Amino acid sequence: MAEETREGFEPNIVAFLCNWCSYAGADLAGTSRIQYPSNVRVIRVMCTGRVNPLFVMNALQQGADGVLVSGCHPGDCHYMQGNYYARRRFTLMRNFLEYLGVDPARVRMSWVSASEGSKWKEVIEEVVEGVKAVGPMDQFKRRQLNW
Amino acid sequence: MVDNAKLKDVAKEVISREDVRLLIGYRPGTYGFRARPAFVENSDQVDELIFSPACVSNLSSYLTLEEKTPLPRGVEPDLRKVAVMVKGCDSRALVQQLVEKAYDREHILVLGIPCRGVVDMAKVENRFPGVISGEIAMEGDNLVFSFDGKEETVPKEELLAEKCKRCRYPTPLISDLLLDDEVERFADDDYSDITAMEGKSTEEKWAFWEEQFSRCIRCYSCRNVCPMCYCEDCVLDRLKPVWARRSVDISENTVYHISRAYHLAGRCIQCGECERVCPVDIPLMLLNRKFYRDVEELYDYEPGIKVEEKPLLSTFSVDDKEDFIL
Amino acid sequence: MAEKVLKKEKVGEALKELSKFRLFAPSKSNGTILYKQIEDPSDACLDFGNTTVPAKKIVFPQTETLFRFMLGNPELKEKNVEEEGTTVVFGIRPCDARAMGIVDNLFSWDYQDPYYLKRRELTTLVGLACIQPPSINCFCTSVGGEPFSEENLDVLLVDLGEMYLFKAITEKGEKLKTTLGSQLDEAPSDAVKKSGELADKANVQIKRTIDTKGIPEKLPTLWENELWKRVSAACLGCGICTYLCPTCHCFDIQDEVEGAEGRRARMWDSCMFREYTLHASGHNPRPTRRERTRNRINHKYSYFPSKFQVIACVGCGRCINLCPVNIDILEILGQVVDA
Amino acid sequence: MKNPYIPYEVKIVDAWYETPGDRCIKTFKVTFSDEKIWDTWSHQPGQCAMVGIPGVGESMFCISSSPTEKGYLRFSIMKVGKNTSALHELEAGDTFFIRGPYGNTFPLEEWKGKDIVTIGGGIGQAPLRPVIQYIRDNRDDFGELTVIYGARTSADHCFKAEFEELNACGDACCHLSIDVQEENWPHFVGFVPALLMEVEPSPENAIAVTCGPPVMIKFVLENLEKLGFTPDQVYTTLENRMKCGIGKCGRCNAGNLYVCKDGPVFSYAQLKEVPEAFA
Repeated sequence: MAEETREGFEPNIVAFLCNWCSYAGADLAGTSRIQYPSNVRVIRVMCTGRVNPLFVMNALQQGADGVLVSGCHPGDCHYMQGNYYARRRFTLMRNFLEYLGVDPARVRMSWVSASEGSKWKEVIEEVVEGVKAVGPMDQFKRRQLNW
Repeated sequence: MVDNAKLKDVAKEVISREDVRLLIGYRPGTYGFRARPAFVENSDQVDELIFSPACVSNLSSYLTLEEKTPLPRGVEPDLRKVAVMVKGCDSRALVQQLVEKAYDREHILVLGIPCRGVVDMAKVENRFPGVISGEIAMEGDNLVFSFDGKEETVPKEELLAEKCKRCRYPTPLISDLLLDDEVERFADDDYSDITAMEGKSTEEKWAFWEEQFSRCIRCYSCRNVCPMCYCEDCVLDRLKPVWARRSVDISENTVYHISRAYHLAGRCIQCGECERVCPVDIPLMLLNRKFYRDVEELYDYEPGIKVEEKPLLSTFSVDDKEDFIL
Repeated sequence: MAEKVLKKEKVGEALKELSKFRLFAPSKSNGTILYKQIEDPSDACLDFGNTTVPAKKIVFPQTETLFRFMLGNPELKEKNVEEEGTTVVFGIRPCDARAMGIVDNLFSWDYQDPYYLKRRELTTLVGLACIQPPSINCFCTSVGGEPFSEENLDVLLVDLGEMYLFKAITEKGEKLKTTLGSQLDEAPSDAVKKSGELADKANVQIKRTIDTKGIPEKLPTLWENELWKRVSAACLGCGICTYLCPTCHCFDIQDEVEGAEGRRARMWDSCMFREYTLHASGHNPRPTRRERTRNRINHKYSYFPSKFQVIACVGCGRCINLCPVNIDILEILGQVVDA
Repeated sequence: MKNPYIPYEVKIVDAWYETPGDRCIKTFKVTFSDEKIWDTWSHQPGQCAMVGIPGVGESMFCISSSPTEKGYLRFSIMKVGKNTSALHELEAGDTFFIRGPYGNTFPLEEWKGKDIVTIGGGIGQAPLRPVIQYIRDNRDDFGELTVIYGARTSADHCFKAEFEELNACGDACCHLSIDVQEENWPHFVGFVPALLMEVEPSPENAIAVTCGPPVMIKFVLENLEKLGFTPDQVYTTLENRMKCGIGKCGRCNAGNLYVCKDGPVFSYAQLKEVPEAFA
C-alpha cells in the first residue's frame, strides 16, 4: 500500500524564503534557466526570523508534505540577527517534530544567498528527494473524510 | 517539614502588613486528602492555612491569572503586594515570570517553602479509596496518612509525584522569607523517559502520540494551570487568524499540543501541573521535558534559575549548532 | 414475565452480537476509562467506576457537522444523522442516562434540534447499576437520582456476581432482549430479590449529600453575595467542570474551509471560558471568573429548573473529582444553603 | 420538520453606507433568492435574524425593516468583527444567508392609541427603525410619535434622509443630537439622555422605547423615570453573543432569560428583576 502511494508521488513543498537572500537566490536560479523540481511553492517573507513555527504547522496541516525555511547565511542577515533567532527556533522545532513521529525530512532549513542560484537547485533537489523517500504527510494533516 | 503553627504566625504577620493585600497559600480540601489554594485577605483567615505533602498546586499561576475589570471613576488601583507561598519548583515559575517581566519584583512577597516532595494524589486515592477526610504528613522518608481515627505509614517514594523524584531544586530559588531550613538536592533527572521515547521508530512514536492526542478534549486546563501560560489573549483562542480550530480531531489536537509545548520551550520549569490536571491523563511532561532536555544540551540553558537571565529564544549565540541546515 | 440474566462469560458473545450496531462501551485507554466504539469485544471494560467523559458525547459529539457546502455554491448539504444507524450504549451509568433525559428538555424546547433528537431516537441505552458508588463524590441521591435508577434507560443490568440481571425497561429494551435472544438465560428465582437488596445497600453507601430543596428559589436572592468571590477565587477558567458534565450542553458554531470545501460545525463550548460571552466590540458581560462561576451554578440550579422544572445536575461528581483546584459544587451549594 | 440550522440564501438588492470610518455602518436591502420563501416568512418589528456567509460564520442582527415594507428585508450592520467585515465586502447582486426570524417582538398591538417616544443612539436606531416605519404605515392607530436620536458626530448619524423626510411629512417630531459642536449643526449638542430631558416628553398614555450603547441606556432609563415614565411604559432591547439563535447554545442568557428566545425586547419592569440585564 505504502509502496503504491509512493510510486510517482510528487510532494508539495512549501518554502518560506527571506526577501533579501533566498528569494533572490531562487529568482536567480529562474533567470539563469537552472532547472529545479517544480514541487515547491514559495512564500516570500522579509526574514526567516519572521517565520512563526505556527506557519510550518499550518502548512503541514493544510497539505504540505514538507516545509523549507531558507534565509541569508549567518552574519549576512539584512536585519543583522534574524536568521540566528530562526536557527534556534527551528532546531528545537525539528527535534520536537521528530520526537512526535514526524520525519525530520519534512522540516528543513537552508542558507541560500542571492548569488547562489545553483545552490538553490541543490537544496530543492535534496528536500524533494528527502520528502519523496518518506512519502506523503499523513500524521496530522486535516482529514476531510471525517467531516 | 514546615511547622504549621509557625506558618500561621508568619502568615498572620505578613497579611497584617500595610503593604500586603493578599496572601496565597494552601488550605485543606473538601474531601479525601486534598489540599487547595487559599486566598487570605485578613488575619482572621490565616487559621485555615496549612502546608503538607498534599499541597501540589503551583500557586505562582495565580499571580498572572487575575482578571481586571475597569475601575469605577475615582477609584485608585490597589498596588499593594501579593504574598505567595512557593515550593522549590514553584519558585522557578516566579523567577521565569520575572525574567519575562510579567510583573515587577516589588509586586510580590515570596514565602519560600523548602520542600521534600509532594504526593501524586491519584496514587494516594488509589491506595486509600473512599476516604472522606484525611491528612498527610511527612516524617523522614515516610508519608503518614491519618484518617478515620487511624494512621498509616508509607515510604514516600511509593506515592511521591514523579516530578519530585527528579527535583533538582527543592529549596526555593527566590524568597523573601524562608519558612524552614534549606533542603539539599535529593534527586536528579536522568531523562531516561525521554531517551526511551527517542529510541522508538518514527511509526512507533506517532502511534503513541496519536493515541494520546486523540483523547484530548481541549478543556485547556493544561494551559490555564500553567504559570508560564499567561498571555491575556492566547494565540490558540484567536479567531482571526485561526491557528488551531475549535473542532476536536487529531489534526487540531496535535497542533494544539505542539503549540502549547513549543511555547514553553526554554520556559517550562517542570512543575508538572499540566500533567497533573489533565482529566484524560495525557503525559504532557513527556513533551515539555523533551524541550527541557534539548535546551539544556544544545544551549546549556535552564529556565527559571536566575532573574537576570535573558529568555532563551530572544537570545542566540553565533556558534549555535546548525548541523541540520543545508 | 420471566426475568433474564446475562452470564458474565457470555458478555463477550453479547457484545459481538451487538457490534452489528454502532456499539459504544467503556474502554480503557492509558488508564483512563472512556466510551469507545467497540468492534472487538475485548476492548470493552465493564469493571469500571464511571467514564471520565460522560456518555453525552455519543448523542452530542464534541464536534459535529451541521452542513457542508462548496464555496460560492448556494447548495447546503445537511448532515444526515440517520446514516449513523442504530446505536447501542452498553454499560452507561444511571446518572449519565438521567442526564440525557434532562438535556432532552433543552433540545426539544420550542425549536427541535434535529441532530441531537435523531441520535437520541436511534440510541438504545443499556445501563449498569452502581453496586458501589463509583467515587466518594457521587451525590445522585441528592438531586433525584439513584444508583439503580431506571430513568431514561432502556435496559438495566445489575451485577449479581456471576451474571447480570437483564431488565428490559422500554420497548427499545425489549427489542434488544429479542436481539440478544440466545445470549440471555432464564434468571434464577432469587435474582430480582437479590437485586433489590443490592439497590438498598447502594443507596446508603452514598456518603456525600446535600438537601437541594429551596436552592432554586434561593439562588436569585444571592446574586451579589460575597460567596461567589470566595468560591471562584481559585478557579483557573478551564473547561473541565463543563466539558465533563453530563448535563452541560452549550456549544459553539464555527465555519471551517479546506480549499473550496467547507462545513459549518458545532462543538462543545464552556461558560467558564472568557470568549464564551465576549462581544465583538470587546465588551464582556461576564468579565471575570466570579460571574462565570455564578452563572454555571445558577444555570444548573436555578435557570434550568425555572424553565424545565428539573435541576440540571445528576450528582455524578465528575466536576468535583477532576477540578484541578478542588472547587466543589457540594461545598458551593452548602454555602448557598447557609447564606 | 425543517432543520432550524439551515439558512436561506438572500440576494442583495441594494446596499449603501450609512456612516464612514473604521466602524462604518452599511445597510443591505435583500430579498430571498427563492421567491417562495416569502410565503412562509413573517416577522414583526423587534425580531432578529442570523446573518452570515458559509465559510465565514454567522451573527445575530435585528431586522431593520418593518413587515409593512413588502418584498424586502433590511439589515444595518456595523463593521466590528470577522463576520461583519466579510459582509461589508458584499455589494448589490451578491448573496448571503439568513435564518430566522428569531425572538419576540415589540407589543405594537398593545401600544395602539398611545403616544410613542423612541430614543436611539448610534447603531441602536436599527431596531427602532421598524417601529417607526410600522407606525408610519399604520399612522391612524397611534398617537404622537417623537423620535429622539443622537450619535457622536453628524457623520455618524444613521438613516439621515429618513429623519429629514419624517420631519417634513409631519408623521413624527424628530430631535437630533451630536456629542460635540460642529459647524452648521442646527440641532442639539450633547448626549442623548440630556436631549431627552430637553424634549421632555409627557408620560401620559405614552410608551418609550430606547436602544443604544449600554451607558446611554442606563442614563436614559434614569431620566425616563425622572420624567414620570413607569417601568412598564419603557421598553428596550438586549443583545448578547449568540451562536444558535434558538435557545440551545446557552450563551446569550441574562439571568434566566435567553435573549434569543425570551428577548430581545424587554420592558424595563421585566429587566429590573434580572440582575445580569445591564452587565
